[in-house]
Amino acid sequence: MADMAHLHGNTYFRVFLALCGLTVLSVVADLLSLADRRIIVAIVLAVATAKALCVMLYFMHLKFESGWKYVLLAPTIVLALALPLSLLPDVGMHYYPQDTRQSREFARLQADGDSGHHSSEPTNSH
Amino acid sequence: MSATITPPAVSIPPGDEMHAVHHQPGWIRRYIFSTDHKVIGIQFLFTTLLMLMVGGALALGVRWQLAWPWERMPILGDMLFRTDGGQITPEAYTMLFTMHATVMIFLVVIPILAGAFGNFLIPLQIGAEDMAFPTLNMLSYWFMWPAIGCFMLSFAYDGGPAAGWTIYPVLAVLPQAAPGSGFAQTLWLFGLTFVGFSSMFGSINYMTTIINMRAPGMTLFRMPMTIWGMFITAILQAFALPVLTAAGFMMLADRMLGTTFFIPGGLVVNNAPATVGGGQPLMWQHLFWFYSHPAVYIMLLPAMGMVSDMLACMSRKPLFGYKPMIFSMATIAGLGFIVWGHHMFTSGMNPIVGMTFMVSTILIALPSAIKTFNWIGTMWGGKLQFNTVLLNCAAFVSMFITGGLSGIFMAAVPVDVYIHDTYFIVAHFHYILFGSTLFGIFAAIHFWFPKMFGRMMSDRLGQIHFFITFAAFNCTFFPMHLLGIGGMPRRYADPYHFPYLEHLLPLNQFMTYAAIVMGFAQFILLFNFGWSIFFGKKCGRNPWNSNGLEWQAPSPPPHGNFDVQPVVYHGPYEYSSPVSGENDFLPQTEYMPRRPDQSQGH
Amino acid sequence: MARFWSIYFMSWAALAVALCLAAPSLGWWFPDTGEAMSSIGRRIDGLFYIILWITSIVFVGTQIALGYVLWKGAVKPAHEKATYSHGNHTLEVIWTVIPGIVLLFIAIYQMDVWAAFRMRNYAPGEIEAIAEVTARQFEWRIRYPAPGKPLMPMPQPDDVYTVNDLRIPVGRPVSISLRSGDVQHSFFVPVLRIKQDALPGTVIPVWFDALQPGSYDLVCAELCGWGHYKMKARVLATSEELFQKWKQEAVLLQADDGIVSTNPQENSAGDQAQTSNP
Amino acid sequence: MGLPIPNSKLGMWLFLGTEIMFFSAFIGSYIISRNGSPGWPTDPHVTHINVWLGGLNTFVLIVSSYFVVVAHEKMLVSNFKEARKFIAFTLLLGLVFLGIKSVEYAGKFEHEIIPGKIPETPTEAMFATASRLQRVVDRELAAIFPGSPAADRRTELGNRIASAGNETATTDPKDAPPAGKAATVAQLKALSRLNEAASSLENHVRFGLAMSVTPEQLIEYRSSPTPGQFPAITLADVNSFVESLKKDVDLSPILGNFHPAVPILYGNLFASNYFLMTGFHALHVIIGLIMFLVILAMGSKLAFRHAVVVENVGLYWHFVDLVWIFLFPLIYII
Repeated sequence: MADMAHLHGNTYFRVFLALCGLTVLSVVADLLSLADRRIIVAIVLAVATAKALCVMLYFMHLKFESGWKYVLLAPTIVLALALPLSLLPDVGMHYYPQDTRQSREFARLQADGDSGHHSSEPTNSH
Repeated sequence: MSATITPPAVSIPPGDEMHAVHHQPGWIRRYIFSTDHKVIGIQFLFTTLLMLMVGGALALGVRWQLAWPWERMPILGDMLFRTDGGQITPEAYTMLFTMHATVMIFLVVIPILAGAFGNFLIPLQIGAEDMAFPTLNMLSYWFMWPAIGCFMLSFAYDGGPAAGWTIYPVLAVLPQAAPGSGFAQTLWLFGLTFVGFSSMFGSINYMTTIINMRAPGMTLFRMPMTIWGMFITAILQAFALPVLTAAGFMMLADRMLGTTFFIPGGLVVNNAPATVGGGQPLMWQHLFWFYSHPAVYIMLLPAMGMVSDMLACMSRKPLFGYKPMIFSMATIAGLGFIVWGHHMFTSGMNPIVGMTFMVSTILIALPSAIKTFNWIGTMWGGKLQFNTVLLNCAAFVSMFITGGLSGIFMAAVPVDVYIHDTYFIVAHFHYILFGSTLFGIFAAIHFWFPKMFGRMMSDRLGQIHFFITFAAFNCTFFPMHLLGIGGMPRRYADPYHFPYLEHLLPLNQFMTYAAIVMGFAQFILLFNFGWSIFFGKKCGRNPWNSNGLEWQAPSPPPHGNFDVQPVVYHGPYEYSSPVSGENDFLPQTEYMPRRPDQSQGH
Repeated sequence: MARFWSIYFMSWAALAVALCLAAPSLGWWFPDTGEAMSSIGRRIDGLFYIILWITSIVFVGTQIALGYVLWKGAVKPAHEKATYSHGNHTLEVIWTVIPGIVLLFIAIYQMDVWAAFRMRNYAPGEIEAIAEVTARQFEWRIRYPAPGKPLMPMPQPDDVYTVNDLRIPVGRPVSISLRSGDVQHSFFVPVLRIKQDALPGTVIPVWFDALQPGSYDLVCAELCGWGHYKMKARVLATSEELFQKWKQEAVLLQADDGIVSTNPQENSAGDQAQTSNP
Repeated sequence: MGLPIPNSKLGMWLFLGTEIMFFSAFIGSYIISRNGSPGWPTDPHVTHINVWLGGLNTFVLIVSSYFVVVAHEKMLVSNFKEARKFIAFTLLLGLVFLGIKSVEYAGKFEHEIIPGKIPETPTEAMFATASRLQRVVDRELAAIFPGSPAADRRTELGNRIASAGNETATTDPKDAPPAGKAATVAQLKALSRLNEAASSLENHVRFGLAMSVTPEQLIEYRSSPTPGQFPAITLADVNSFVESLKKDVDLSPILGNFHPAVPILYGNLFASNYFLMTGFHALHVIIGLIMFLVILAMGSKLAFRHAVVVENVGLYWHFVDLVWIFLFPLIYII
């Protein structure tokens, strides 16, 4: 606990302000309606990671902990990232074609796409 | 570290004095809702031995159907299937193997290793008074009972859950898919969730205890292999189990709240209206095996650790390659997280991913091989004590070799395409889970029984039990390899109406006879266990002349375990050390003079 | 007693090896003749035997080593102390590297078969599917396109249907579109060494070939409910001509409105295809 | 021997490790399900995802997280009164979070964004609209005739309208139906019209014929259906039919909140993920609030040795915040 003695309310408040600013940033990124959604995705995920780091480093005092934090968190985070990544080739991208109601409906929408039936496409009009 | 510690001037007082700071709680707090790790461990042991009988009985039901299909099953059939005239129906058969696996995995093997031996041994072997969170520890035992309740209650609904222990969707998600996919399956999932909570409490407790509560001088590389096994198991459990719990919640939501995580759209199951869907059944398989493959190691690593300890003690020889053993265990755990896909080679997964899983699966054979060689190296040149403990440990090694080698067939994807879901798989995992783990558990029961109850188990009965079990086990499970090569699929209520499987009937009957013998042989163990609690030969603190810290405590250890805080000076495997003089053992609490030629193990 | 136990351990391993050696002659080996009837199956078998040889050697070696140390322990004089050794670095390296090389060999050696089976040869779409096999509780429904037409994803009016009876031409790779109508099943033809799960919501192309005409058992290998064990079907491999002929007749038979045909050959040819290939 | 941190803190961190895996299973399966479902709904008009409410909730949690660290800081300097104050603030903010969350949930329920009930194709949407309209009629009828069996209420409605023209018939108290919602004759007639419209819509949807097809033609089609005999119904047809009903002065009070169903491709999977993730997060918020309550319940007994308790609860609360920090962009923005 002595490690945290040099943490002042000031630091916490600055972190808090940074978190608020980052939140606003991600909302703004959404409202900007950029042409390429991938950029928005990248921005908001980067913002989320930055916020998470702020919370973990300062609010959760990880900055001031000793080496055990790496032993505990590194495998956890690797696993947490690896889980969706390893499921991606199978569930996220289909090696074998899907044949369900939804996939047929999507194919129909794609075929109708030229005539302007974008009922479930992103419109970015909000 | 050891250089800074000087030998203590204390001697262990004789007798069973209580530790001064621990007052004895009342009877209920002491034996029922106890927070004492030893009582909880013994509670787990009794519960799991009871469940072992239940699981064994279910297995005999499965074996009966395979040997004499559609015939009235005496005793068990009359009890369970009275309405069908004691005959096992196909629905009942699916229930039997589902519940056999469920009981054996979730209520026997995992809790007996982590719950019973983990609880009993961890504080004793690291020199702590108790677990880090005794109340949480108690909860982890008492969360077992709602789980047992849910599992047992599920028998009452439509003949029990019948989607296999892997509960693959869509079969397990849609109630109309099978008679057993109704409320019984929901109860089963609740049971799984409770088991999950129990294991999670346990694993957090074990990790905290092992990290933070070791006795002075007990460095990480002086811990017995049992502790290493338990530690790595706890890590596996802590990081893999939440995924299964999450997936279990998703499936429960699919069943009860109308969500569609695992249900594709447009399926017409049993003439019911087409499913709404949108989800993917393959996702369940991934999430399930993400836990359940590490679970295989959760069911094995503690036994590996305990066998390493017992083999060293019974060979009166230091463990061969202590650090390689630890590293190989850690490698198994690490690789264990990235091999789950080998359960899914035929499931329609991306073949490129299958290739990756194949390589990691083959790699995991390597640390297993290293461990085997080290165990044989431990026995080599040892002064073997041919008692029940050593015999069971040697059986562990022998069966682990067999089970490990048959695993190579499954790791090779093309071969797995043929033997997947055949009896070859059944043979393989019974060689690991029964042959290895259960023989390890038998050994551990005989080895630590004196510490638990202050009395010895009968070695003669133990050897008779081993003799019968070992022979009957191999007669039951070795021919299963041949059934698998013959192309006999798993989970068939009646394989013999396929002409190409007809000739396997006599072989199956032989295996069933062996299984019945094996089942009844367990009564010898239970008798020996029960009888010895009350009438066994009394023993002192260290009947096996073992080095571990647990043997420095009185037998049975009082509340608070040690009469003096033990201080550790060296590793647990200093058997037959030249510095130990007349004795061939050197307890961890005894100072060991350093010799210039010594390089490891202190 | 100690000697008895070490012999006990050695004898189980000896019995296991003996059983494996005797098993093929006792008929407890691969189904039917013991030989795979598809080209990919033969490669799988070859791989199986290589792994069998390697594992047998390791099995015998380690069990002998185990028996040996037990025997040595059993005959050790009572006054002798155990060897004091914490391990041997060189030995550790040896028994890490050698199995490592062997395992690596197995890994690399079998990649090619897997690639041939699922990735490279006749990858999905490369050969035309001859039929769509839909597994459901508890039967296999098979839909063939009309003669001369390709298989369409959706059912066509002139499609030919059979239940539990998949007919394929012999001697050339054929492909089926595997689907499931309800829960997960698995398309398993033991003699052809083919197994593929039918995953609900997915169409999985499976290719295989039959080297000889014959009737091969088709079973379900993934638990699909209480009747899992009775999803009994067959894969009937016939010559190309008989296959085409059967399809022609099946179309006519299916279009038949119940009025007895005047052409006797029309009704009998279907059985002919069946009987000419036992 | 061990780490220089208390057991409880180590245990909490290990627990958080398991929690990370727990949520990464949810979030991971959300990401991959979404990636594996082409045509995932992202239009906020369809999914009724409100980025402002989500952003507000993010802000609320961040403030509460800040208050927890301040509370812990106050604990370390033994200012327990201030610490209690800040914990109470945190508790309050947690409740605000749940309040906003329930507003969002209520919005979803209003539009029937409920897993397993969302139409995914235009046809399904037409059926859903028809059955929603029937349910509105049922609801109104149940309010007016609470005592009658559901099957008889439509007949009752007819009787009531007929008897309303003849006031004397209802004077006999024995014949009077159990008192329900009072309704004027105009309202009753409007309801009757709505009932007919709903049945008509249901029939047209069932046979797939446009609303312009007359009842006689419907019967004709029913006796010998020929494809293309009459124009087919479309979703736009159904929606404009509903709009015309809503314009009816007498019906607008009843149909004020009525929304025709919108097809949402993969809407069920979307709703499943949305409710599961936010639901389990809300559950964690509730557990955190209980922990704060326990600390507050200690009242003046709060002492320096409880600083580690506050720190642990704080760690848990920050984790809850962390999960939301990732859920917010993943659900609301992307």
